[in-house]
Amino acid sequence: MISSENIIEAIYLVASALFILSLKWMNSPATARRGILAGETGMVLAIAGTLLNRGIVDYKWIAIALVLGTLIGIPLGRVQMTAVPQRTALSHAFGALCVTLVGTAEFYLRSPDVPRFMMGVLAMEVILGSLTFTGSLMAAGKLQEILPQRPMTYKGQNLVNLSLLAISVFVAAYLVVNPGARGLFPLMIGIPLAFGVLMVVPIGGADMPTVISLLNSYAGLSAAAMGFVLDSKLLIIAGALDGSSGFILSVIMSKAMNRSFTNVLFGAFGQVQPSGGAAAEERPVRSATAEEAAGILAAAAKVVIVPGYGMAVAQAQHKVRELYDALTRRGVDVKFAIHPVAGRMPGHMNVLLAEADIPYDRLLDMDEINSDFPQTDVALIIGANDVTNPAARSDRSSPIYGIPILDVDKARTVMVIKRSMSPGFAGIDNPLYYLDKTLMLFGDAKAFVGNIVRELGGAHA
Amino acid sequence: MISSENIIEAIYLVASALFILSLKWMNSPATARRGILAGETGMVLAIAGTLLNRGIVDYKWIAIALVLGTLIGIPLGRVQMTAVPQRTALSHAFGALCVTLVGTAEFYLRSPDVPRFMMGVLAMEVILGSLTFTGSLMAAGKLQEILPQRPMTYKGQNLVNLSLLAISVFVAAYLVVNPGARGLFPLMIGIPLAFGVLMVVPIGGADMPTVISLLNSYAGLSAAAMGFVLDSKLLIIAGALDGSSGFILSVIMSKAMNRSFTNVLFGAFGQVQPSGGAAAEERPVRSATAEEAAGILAAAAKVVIVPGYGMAVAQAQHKVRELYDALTRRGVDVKFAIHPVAGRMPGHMNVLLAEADIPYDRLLDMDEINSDFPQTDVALIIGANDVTNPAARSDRSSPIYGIPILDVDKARTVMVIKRSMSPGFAGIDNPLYYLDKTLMLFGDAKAFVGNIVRELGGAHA
Amino acid sequence: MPSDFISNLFVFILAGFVGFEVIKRVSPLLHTPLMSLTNALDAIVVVAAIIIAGRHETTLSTVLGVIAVAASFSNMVGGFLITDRMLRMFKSSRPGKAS
Amino acid sequence: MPSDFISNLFVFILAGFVGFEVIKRVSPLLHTPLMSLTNALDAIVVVAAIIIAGRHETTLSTVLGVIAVAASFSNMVGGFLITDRMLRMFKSSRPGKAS
Ligand SMILES: NC(=O)c1ccc[n+]([C@@H]2O[C@H](COP(=O)([O-])OP(=O)(O)OC[C@H]3O[C@@H](n4cnc5c(N)ncnc54)[C@H](OP(=O)(O)O)[C@@H]3O)[C@@H](O)[C@H]2O)c1
Ligand SMILES: NC(=O)c1ccc[n+]([C@@H]2O[C@H](COP(=O)([O-])OP(=O)(O)OC[C@H]3O[C@@H](n4cnc5c(N)ncnc54)[C@H](OP(=O)(O)O)[C@@H]3O)[C@@H](O)[C@H]2O)c1
Repeated sequence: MISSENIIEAIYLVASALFILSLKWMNSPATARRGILAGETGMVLAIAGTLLNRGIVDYKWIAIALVLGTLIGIPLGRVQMTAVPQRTALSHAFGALCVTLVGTAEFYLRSPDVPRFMMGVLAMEVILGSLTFTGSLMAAGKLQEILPQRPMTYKGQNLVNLSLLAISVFVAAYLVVNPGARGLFPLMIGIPLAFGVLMVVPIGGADMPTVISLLNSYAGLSAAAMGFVLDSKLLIIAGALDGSSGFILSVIMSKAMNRSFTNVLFGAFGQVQPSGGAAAEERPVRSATAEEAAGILAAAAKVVIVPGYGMAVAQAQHKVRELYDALTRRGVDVKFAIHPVAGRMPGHMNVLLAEADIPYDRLLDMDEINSDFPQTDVALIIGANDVTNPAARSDRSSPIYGIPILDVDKARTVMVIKRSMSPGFAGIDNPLYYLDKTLMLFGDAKAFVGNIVRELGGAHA
Repeated sequence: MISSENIIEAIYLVASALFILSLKWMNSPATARRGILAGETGMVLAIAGTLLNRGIVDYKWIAIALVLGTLIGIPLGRVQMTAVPQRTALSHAFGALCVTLVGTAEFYLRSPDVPRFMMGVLAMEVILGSLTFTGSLMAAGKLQEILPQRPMTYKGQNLVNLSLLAISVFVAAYLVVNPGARGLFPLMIGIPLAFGVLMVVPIGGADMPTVISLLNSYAGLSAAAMGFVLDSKLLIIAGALDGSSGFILSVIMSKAMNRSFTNVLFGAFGQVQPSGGAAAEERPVRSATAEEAAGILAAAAKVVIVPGYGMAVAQAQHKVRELYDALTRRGVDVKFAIHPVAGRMPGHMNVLLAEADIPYDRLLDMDEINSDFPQTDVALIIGANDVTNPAARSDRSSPIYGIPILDVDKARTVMVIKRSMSPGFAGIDNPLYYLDKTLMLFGDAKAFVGNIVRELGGAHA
Repeated sequence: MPSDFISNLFVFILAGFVGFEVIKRVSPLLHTPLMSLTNALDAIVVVAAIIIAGRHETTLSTVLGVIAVAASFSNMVGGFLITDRMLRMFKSSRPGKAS
Repeated sequence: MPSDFISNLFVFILAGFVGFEVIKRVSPLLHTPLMSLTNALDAIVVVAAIIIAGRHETTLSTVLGVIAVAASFSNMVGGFLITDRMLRMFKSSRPGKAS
């Protein structure tokens, strides 16, 4: 009465439910660990269930592959927190690779007698899979700075890309009509592979996070497509969850950067940089030394630290932790203001500060903290720039006009740690630096914060 | 290639999505109207799709039934707002009736060759359906006060009920083993019908709302079960949505009343009433006339009105609206404090006040308003009792100890409109009435509020 | 256990999740309309009744079917009507005059 | 269009709804761990790869299958590892000493 297929399906059902719970429990740090556990359990169940499949004749190769996977996986699980964006991109590449290979195998096993409809879905699966594969690799390369960060553009670029996509779709259509044409299949993989590369080439390195999330949802979609081909609800559900996650994150990011997807994908935003950089130097700014800064901080009652991308690249989070300790020991109330797109990926600052053991209840969202700035003595900005740019509120001409920012300029004193006057990701000048209340602290974030800590006599590292 | 079954299924898919959106849009009054529209569209699509079904040979009877349904439905859509609880109960009864009848028809059409498994689900469908049918009718009767409100209990009652349920399950099991036994099927309907009645008999009228929501989720479950029998995803989804809605509402209610389901179902809570009532009379209370009350209100800057069940039974909402206008015209800031279980069903007060055209942004949840009471000059309680009972905070022995209440006693002056010293739903005395800051305004809510309005010279009705 | 049962179970579980997530977030302000809206949606059982009534196989099944259609359809009409009535009452801005 | 396609479409749509409702409510604090967790979950495609690798039908299919299994499984291992690492960092109460 109860066949082994049914048992496997039932196991898959439980696994799917666990995956959903796993994401559900990510809604607060308190339950997040449980979330991982649920995810892991679901995964183990799913794999165990699969191994029951009667079709499997030979476990040797599977075992080898699993060992191999583990060997690759462990280092990927041990990377630096600052390398998380490229790691994520890489793992999308792997996922997409798997989907593409499975799709290819399925095709060659079944063709010529592949039902039209299934062939359509299969085509979608491999096209999405292969363009995600190369696209993610490119993204990873740019983030790891193996590849040039700056966008490479040429005339008619979008035309070329879109026509490539069109061709592969055309090939797919042809294969749907006569699935016997095995010879064409490689084309349907090759062209999207090329498209994936060309798609990412014109996109600036700093836009990669948005691209990654977009690719994340593609990966999810291709997995779901595979689910349709193999009639596996488990894959469909996992794919849909993954797809929506990627989509939501990219929406959040582009909103906070007020950019549209098309703008991210075809915009080649990075170019603006130089112009903004040039305009900067002229006007006068007040700068200060670590000693002066330490004095001001020690005298303050309420300090809000605003970390940004600079803190990440300088790996300054541990020094910041020491600063936090030193000030708290002197009875200063220290909070951290986290802008949704500070750094280069969603939640970037939170992980880094958490890594340095700063309790997360000290990290406040933009909406929570903005009302506090007027009562704040010192806003200490560490390697942040765009997310503190008042032009976003006032200057209609600014490319970041309208994005919600941290109102640091409302604080009594503003101190900015950065190496130069050069602009941030958006490539525009920051009026904040020319206010009378603003003190520029020029230097590398890690070094400079270290000095401040020493001045405060709080170094214990 | 695309069969009509597939088209129908596709239509059902769209309908299901629309149902989900419909509930989603209920999360705020701004989108709620759109929610209804989505629901209606989904319903029309689903019915239209069904009429495409090839199995249908004769539309005459369907047409007649639809007309009939409309004729019954319209009056059910026009009932008084105060009659909503019993209307809801009635409609659960109708839904359950439909499910039961369909299940019965299915059985007699298919038996003896009903697959075991399906027979099991079918049994569940019919049992849930029939007990929900009679249970809901009883509930409606009690709420409409056709039937005696007070719980009827006798020794070993629960034993009788549970054994009835056990028998019907046993019959079901027997039918699963040999589905040929058509003779037994009526038993499997009759016994749950009886159970439904007996289940509700011992439950006090005021507990009905919780029971209704519980029956709501039963109705949903039986619909879902029917979906399994007929392999209709549409029914499964609608059933699951309905089921979870009923479940969540009943949880909210029992939480706010700190009762457990078992307590509601077997507790026969209502009995406590008399005792509490008796204890009340002795201690002295300060009472006041409409004239005095009007004076105090006119002098106040901030007034919070706390409506309760009494306002509902007195139909006082329109007078309250006039009071609100009169005070606002005199520059008094008037808010309404809505306790989650004020009245006799979730959101009861909100609909009544909305009916009287009071803007909903003046209606504040318990959590929002409780912090305001210390700055409130007058808390005017209109026919509310338990939800204002300070004993819930202090007196461990009280049956309502621990339920969250409105902290009216924190206001400078408290005025309570009720007809007597007799207790509310929970049947317990309310220490609030004996405070020095408390003025009792004895009388019917509608009449008394009317007098106050007249005193304020603000009557325009 | 027919295999389509499991796929239906998938649907049931997922719909359950959706239900909880969505309903949990319905504003308490609207709990009464929510109740009547779910009544209306529950009336979807009418589709099953319609088929029974329309197939016209035995007199019994037809009679049962017709009653079932009438019962559930009345739910639908009534449910949507009253929900709509309630929601039309909810006004945000300061309204003109009492109804 | 195979009829099981539609039932899969039901599952897809529902899962999409669940995904949106659930992910929308993930605390921004945890967006980075969320990304790596979804990476790990996406590795579920391994189940399909395992079957290809295990069926051992053609050399091609087996080779592709093995690579596919290795690729996705590494995602799973890596994804869970790093998510766990990140989450272990998040501490609420005032912690003892810097790591
Ligand atoms: N978080 C996301 O998901 C995401 C995704 C894509 C894009 N973005 C974009 O990234 C930007 C993030 O804003 P942000 O304020 O965090 O960063 P930012 O605007 O990019 O500014 C970073 C600043 O840090 C300084 N800096 C760099 N290295 C440093 C070092 N070693 N020591 C000290 N300072 C250093 C740089 O100035 P110097 O060169 O003078 O030192 C630069 O002005 C936003 O424009 C956002 O739209 C965010
Ligand atoms: N909302 C729900 O979902 C729900 C569901 C089930 C149970 N309940 C329970 O119902 C209770 C609701 O609390 P509540 O404070 O709103 O009501 P309550 O505690 O039941 O008290 C209502 C009060 O109104 C007075 N009253 C009755 N008719 C009146 C009239 N015509 N004019 C003036 N006053 C009148 C009564 O006192 P007099 O007789 O002296 O006038 C009574 O004390 C809670 O115990 C709750 O647990 C609520």
